[in-house]
Amino acid sequence: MVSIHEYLMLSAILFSLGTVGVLIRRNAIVIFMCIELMLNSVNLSFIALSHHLGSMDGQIFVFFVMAVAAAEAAVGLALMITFYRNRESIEVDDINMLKW
Amino acid sequence: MYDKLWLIPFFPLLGAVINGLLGKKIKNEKVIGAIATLAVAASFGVSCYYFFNMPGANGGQHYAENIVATWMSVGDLQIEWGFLLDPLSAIMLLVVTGVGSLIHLYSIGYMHGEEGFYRYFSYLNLFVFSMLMLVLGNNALVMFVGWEGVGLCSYLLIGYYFHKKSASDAAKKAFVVNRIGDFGFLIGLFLLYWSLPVGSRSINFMEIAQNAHLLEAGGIVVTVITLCFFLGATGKSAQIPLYTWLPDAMEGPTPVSALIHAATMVTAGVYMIGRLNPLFAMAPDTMMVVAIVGAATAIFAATIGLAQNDIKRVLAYSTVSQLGYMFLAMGVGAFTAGIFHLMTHAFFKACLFLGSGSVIHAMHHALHEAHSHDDPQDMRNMGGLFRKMPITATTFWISTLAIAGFPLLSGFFSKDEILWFAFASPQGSPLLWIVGALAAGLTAFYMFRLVFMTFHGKQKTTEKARKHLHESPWVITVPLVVLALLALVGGWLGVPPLIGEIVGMANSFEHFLEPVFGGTQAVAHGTHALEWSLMGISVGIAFVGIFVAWVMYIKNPELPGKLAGSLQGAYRVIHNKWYVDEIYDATFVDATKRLGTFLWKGFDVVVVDGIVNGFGKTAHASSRALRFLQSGLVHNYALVMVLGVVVIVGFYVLR
Amino acid sequence: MEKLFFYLVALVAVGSGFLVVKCRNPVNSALALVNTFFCLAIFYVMLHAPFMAAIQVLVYAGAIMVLILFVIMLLNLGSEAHKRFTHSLIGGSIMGVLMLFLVFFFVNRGEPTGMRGNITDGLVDKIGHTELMGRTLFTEFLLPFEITSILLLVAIVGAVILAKKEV
Amino acid sequence: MDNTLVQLAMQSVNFGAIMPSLVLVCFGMFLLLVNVFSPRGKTTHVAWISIIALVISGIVSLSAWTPAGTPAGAGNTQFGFAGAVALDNFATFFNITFLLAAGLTILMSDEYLKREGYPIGEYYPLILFTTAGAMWMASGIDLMTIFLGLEVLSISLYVLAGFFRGQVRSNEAGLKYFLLGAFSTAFLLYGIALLYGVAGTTNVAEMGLYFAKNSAILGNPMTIAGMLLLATGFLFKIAAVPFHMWTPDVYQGAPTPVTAFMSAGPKAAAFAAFIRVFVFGLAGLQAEWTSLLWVLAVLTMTVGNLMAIYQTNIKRMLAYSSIAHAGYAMVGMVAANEIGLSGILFYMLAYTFMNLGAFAILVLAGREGEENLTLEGFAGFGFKRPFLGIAMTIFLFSLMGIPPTAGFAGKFYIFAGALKAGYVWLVVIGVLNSALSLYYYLRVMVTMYFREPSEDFAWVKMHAGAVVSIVLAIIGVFYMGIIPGAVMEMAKLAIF
Repeated sequence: MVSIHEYLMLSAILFSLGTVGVLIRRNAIVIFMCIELMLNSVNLSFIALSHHLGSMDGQIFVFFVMAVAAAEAAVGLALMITFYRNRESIEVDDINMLKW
Repeated sequence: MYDKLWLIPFFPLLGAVINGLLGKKIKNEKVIGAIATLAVAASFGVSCYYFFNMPGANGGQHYAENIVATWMSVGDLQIEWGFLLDPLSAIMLLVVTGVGSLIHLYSIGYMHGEEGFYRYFSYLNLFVFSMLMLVLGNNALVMFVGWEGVGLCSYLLIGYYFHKKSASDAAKKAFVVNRIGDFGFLIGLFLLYWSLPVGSRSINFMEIAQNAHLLEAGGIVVTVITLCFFLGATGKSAQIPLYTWLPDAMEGPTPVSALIHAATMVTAGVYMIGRLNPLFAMAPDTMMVVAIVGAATAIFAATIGLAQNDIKRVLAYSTVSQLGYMFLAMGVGAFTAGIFHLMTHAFFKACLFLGSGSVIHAMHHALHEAHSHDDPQDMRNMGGLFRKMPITATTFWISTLAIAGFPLLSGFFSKDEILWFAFASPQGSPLLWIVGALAAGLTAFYMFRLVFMTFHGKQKTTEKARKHLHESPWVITVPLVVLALLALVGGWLGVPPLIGEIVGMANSFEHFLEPVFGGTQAVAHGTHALEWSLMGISVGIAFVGIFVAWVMYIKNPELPGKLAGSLQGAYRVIHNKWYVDEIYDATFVDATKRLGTFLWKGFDVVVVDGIVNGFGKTAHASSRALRFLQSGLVHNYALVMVLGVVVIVGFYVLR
Repeated sequence: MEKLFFYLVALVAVGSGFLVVKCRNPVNSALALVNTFFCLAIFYVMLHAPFMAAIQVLVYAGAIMVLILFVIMLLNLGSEAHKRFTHSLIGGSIMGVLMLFLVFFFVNRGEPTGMRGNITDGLVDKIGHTELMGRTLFTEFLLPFEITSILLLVAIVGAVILAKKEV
Repeated sequence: MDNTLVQLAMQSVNFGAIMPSLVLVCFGMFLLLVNVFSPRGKTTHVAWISIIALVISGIVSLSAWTPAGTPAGAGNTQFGFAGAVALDNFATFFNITFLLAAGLTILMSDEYLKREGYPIGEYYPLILFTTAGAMWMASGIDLMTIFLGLEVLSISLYVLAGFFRGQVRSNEAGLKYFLLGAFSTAFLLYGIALLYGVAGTTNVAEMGLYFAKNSAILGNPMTIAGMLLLATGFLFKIAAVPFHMWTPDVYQGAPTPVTAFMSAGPKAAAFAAFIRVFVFGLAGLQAEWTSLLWVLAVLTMTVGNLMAIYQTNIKRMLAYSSIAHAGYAMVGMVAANEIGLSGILFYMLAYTFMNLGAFAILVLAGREGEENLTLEGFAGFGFKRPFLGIAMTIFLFSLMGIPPTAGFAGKFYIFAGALKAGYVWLVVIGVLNSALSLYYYLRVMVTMYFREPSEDFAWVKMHAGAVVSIVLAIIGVFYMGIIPGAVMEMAKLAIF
């Protein structure tokens, strides 16, 4: 039997990996994928906790997180496409017009 | 009967709104001026009515409140839009509306033909409205509304000639310095509210007066609270170290200087201390600070006044100095004397400012006609104007005599009372008296220097310009005459008992204010002989000041210049033996003048301005440094966010 | 046995997660991410949530990742330029390690103590996961479900507005 | 279909509890259809219909108001959807704030969008959806509702921030907002997951009860970590330091009316959810989160004000100033007593008026392509455009917190609450900060009034919509400044 802590640890590792990815990658799409990784690690926590507690709420939450992820993907990718059209790049180093 | 108190501030507000909204359409200067002047005059009328029907005249409560609406309620604290009529506010009302209406009338003539005439009157009415809110407010927050309002109007009016950079800088400086003071006011108010025991917490002035005894007398709490309030007062009333804005404020039109920066707004700090007298009376340490700051400001500003050549700047430093006197009075517990000096000062200083305005007006016109680019405000360009402008000069003379403390004029009574208390009140000390008397002598000197340089001696204007110099129109001279009359006789309201016994007059001013200051007023102890002699000495010092001025600027006008030259070569001084007495006088005076210049250029400009600007620069520099954090790069932002999360979570979880 | 399987899959999940972060070519990152998603789906099955596993594969691996891949192809993104050893690389890694340390700490020390529900593995097997989900979704969480519809509508409208070329 | 299931579902359904947002959503969908059948570039009617929607929603909201003196249980509060939402006074107060923010925004938008060359009708439904999302955040009792409300709000705002798709600046704002917003969502979710783990529920009310019964859980590191991560998510939306970095860039790049809306509506929504979750559900951890917020409030005020000083772009300056204002509002959260919390409600409404008013003037004063929003561009503006100049002065004074304006009353309430709770130093820092803020607000006024006009401002057209919104904002600023009592009473009733 795998304990709840092991799932939570795994989720923590994935979450941290995602965070590192957001911090060190330059490509906006990859950053977005890293955020997706973070969301998924949270999903794993939710479902593990839901199983552990014997309640359905956590799994329902995951259901909604997936919907949110889909919506964010649609809007985020659209934003990246428009940005790409104007700047020919989606490197975050180029998202630097507004500063100071 | 007292439920119409709100009419007093209402009229000027109405005037401001009418002129502000419709002024551009009305265009006719006379109509605009009339609306504004009548609005203030109406307030004056109502104030007079209430003055003659004071509450408690036939016994009973000595104050009346008129609550218009509830403003805010915070827990058990109810704050109202309420007005308070008591002897103190009644006197201030008369001063503000009375002097205010005269200055409005004067402004019609003075501002003739200026661009934005309606705007000027709208601001001026708005100022009177704010000042009346300040004076009439029955609680500290309504007072604060007025407090901020006068600051705003002062800001707008100083910067009236906005195309001059110096004017806009001065306006900004005034506003910023005032806000430092406001900060003190607010903190003081919060602390006061917070330190009163639950159940008696209030910011209503009458309730504060009743509950003040619940604080520990002389304790640290009440000292800190009153010091905070005093900080507020120093900002508004231009005391050390927050005084520098006032001389700069002379960039505004002259009637504004007369109304705001001499007669009314700058006295708000004095009024506020008078309002909170039960608190201040409980904090002897604060009172000492107030007295010392007041005395220091009085002598300090007087010294700087010696070195000024701009006619309005002399008056500005003189105002700072006179305000110092008022604080000195407050600090030694002579509240009545302080308010009395506030009133007489309003008369003669307003008259002086308006007189200088009349001179500047005439000079400006004349120089303009003569196509000269000389500075119309520089006294070195004037001289011998007495014949050209007799009414202005006469009124100016009277007011100058009053401010110099010439016996039996208004300034004499009020200044003398302050000096007597400075010496003989329990909180007073001979040292304070010496400083005060010296400042009085300096005042006499530089004021007469001003009069002599302006109205007497050789005319320094060109022949061409001289032809165009003439007396100002009646709208300008009438207020001058009225104010001069008040400066002449206003002092008799508060005759000290010493003289009152001889002429058979009571000190009606003190009697009138008795209900407000009765419990807290300090009592001066001393023999009649001592009082007579002190009075004699201070008058004597003033006469010395006048005499020296006369010697230097009338009898021997070349002397100062000559001296300046002769000081360079010491041997020439010895050579001209027969001038030795005068030289002695003059070198002494010259040294003092140099001190004045040094203080002005050194302390005033470098230190005080440096500190004020230093804060600004520090903020600016840190802003500049901080903004590089905002690199515009998403991963940096994300890094900061994660750093925040790690620090926050780390702190709480690992703790 | 189950434990061994768990560690095996976990290793794959973390490994492909690492690849997501490391790969210089976005396409490779995306494929690694799909791999992670599959691993997670396996965990969901192990946690008696087969329906979640199904939509994990369908929605995430199927829909969202295809969308991402599609955009990567559309924009014709190549590999990232050779990365300098920048401050953000150091900072990011340090932050990641700190974060991991913290999360480990509070997960290890903390205990999921929430109130227990009445859903057991046996119940899930008897009634069926999908039905249990459906019951909860359409009774207790009806409103969030409805809000989701608005969310998706907003996303569609927004995507269309943003991506449309001419006004 | 199983009959009992339908019955079960119908039992918990209470449309009354979501009526205000339902109205907006229905109108939003209707307007999407209207847009399809409207000729290109014609959007005015869409704007007006959305105003109607807002008004109807406002009426519906107000009908749920429970006046003072109503006996317990007899009020108009509506619960529904198995405890997922509650339309109580708290929600209603915030709903009105959101509706006002949306209304003022829409009023100033129409001509602006045409001027900038993006007369796209979908703008208005998006604003309506955003408002609905904010409403779900304010009335949500379940973290799921709050989370989804937040997402509806955020996703609409990502779109709105990047609405000018041809402008790089707008693209950039949208993309930055999106990346950082999604990133913060991950933290928020992780927090929710942990709290779910320790409480076994996502319902805030149940969570509060559970914590009250088992206070031992409060010391559990997972509880504290969950609480902190959840706070992170809300603080991001509030734009509190150190989660504020996105604010200036996004505010500067987004279309001006959108910036105006962002600074008022979503911020208020985040505060609503923050108060609801923390004061309601996590009351047991109050000592922890007040000490956290104490520090963050000081940082937020100071950093916001300091950074604003150097700015020369007025829009960016107002962005920093909005950070500082969030700091003031957080002071009320630290106090966490009746006056402090109702002070936040009051402040958010006041801020809506004054900030939207100021932005409306920027909308009018700007040139096509968002030019001329620098300080220099405003030289002499006060004389060339007296009405706008005076209005701007009023809003700036309110932002500075000078009586008798709404800004002063709001700050006063919040500081009074903090004083009552004994946070004297926090109040001193707050007052000092508002003295500091004067430095940059004043610069705008000085440029407007004390500089020679370098332009004739001939391009400034007084659009009816924008003028109406300015006038409304002025009325609001003065009403809430001179007689704040009425609004404050409502705010007090709104705090449970």
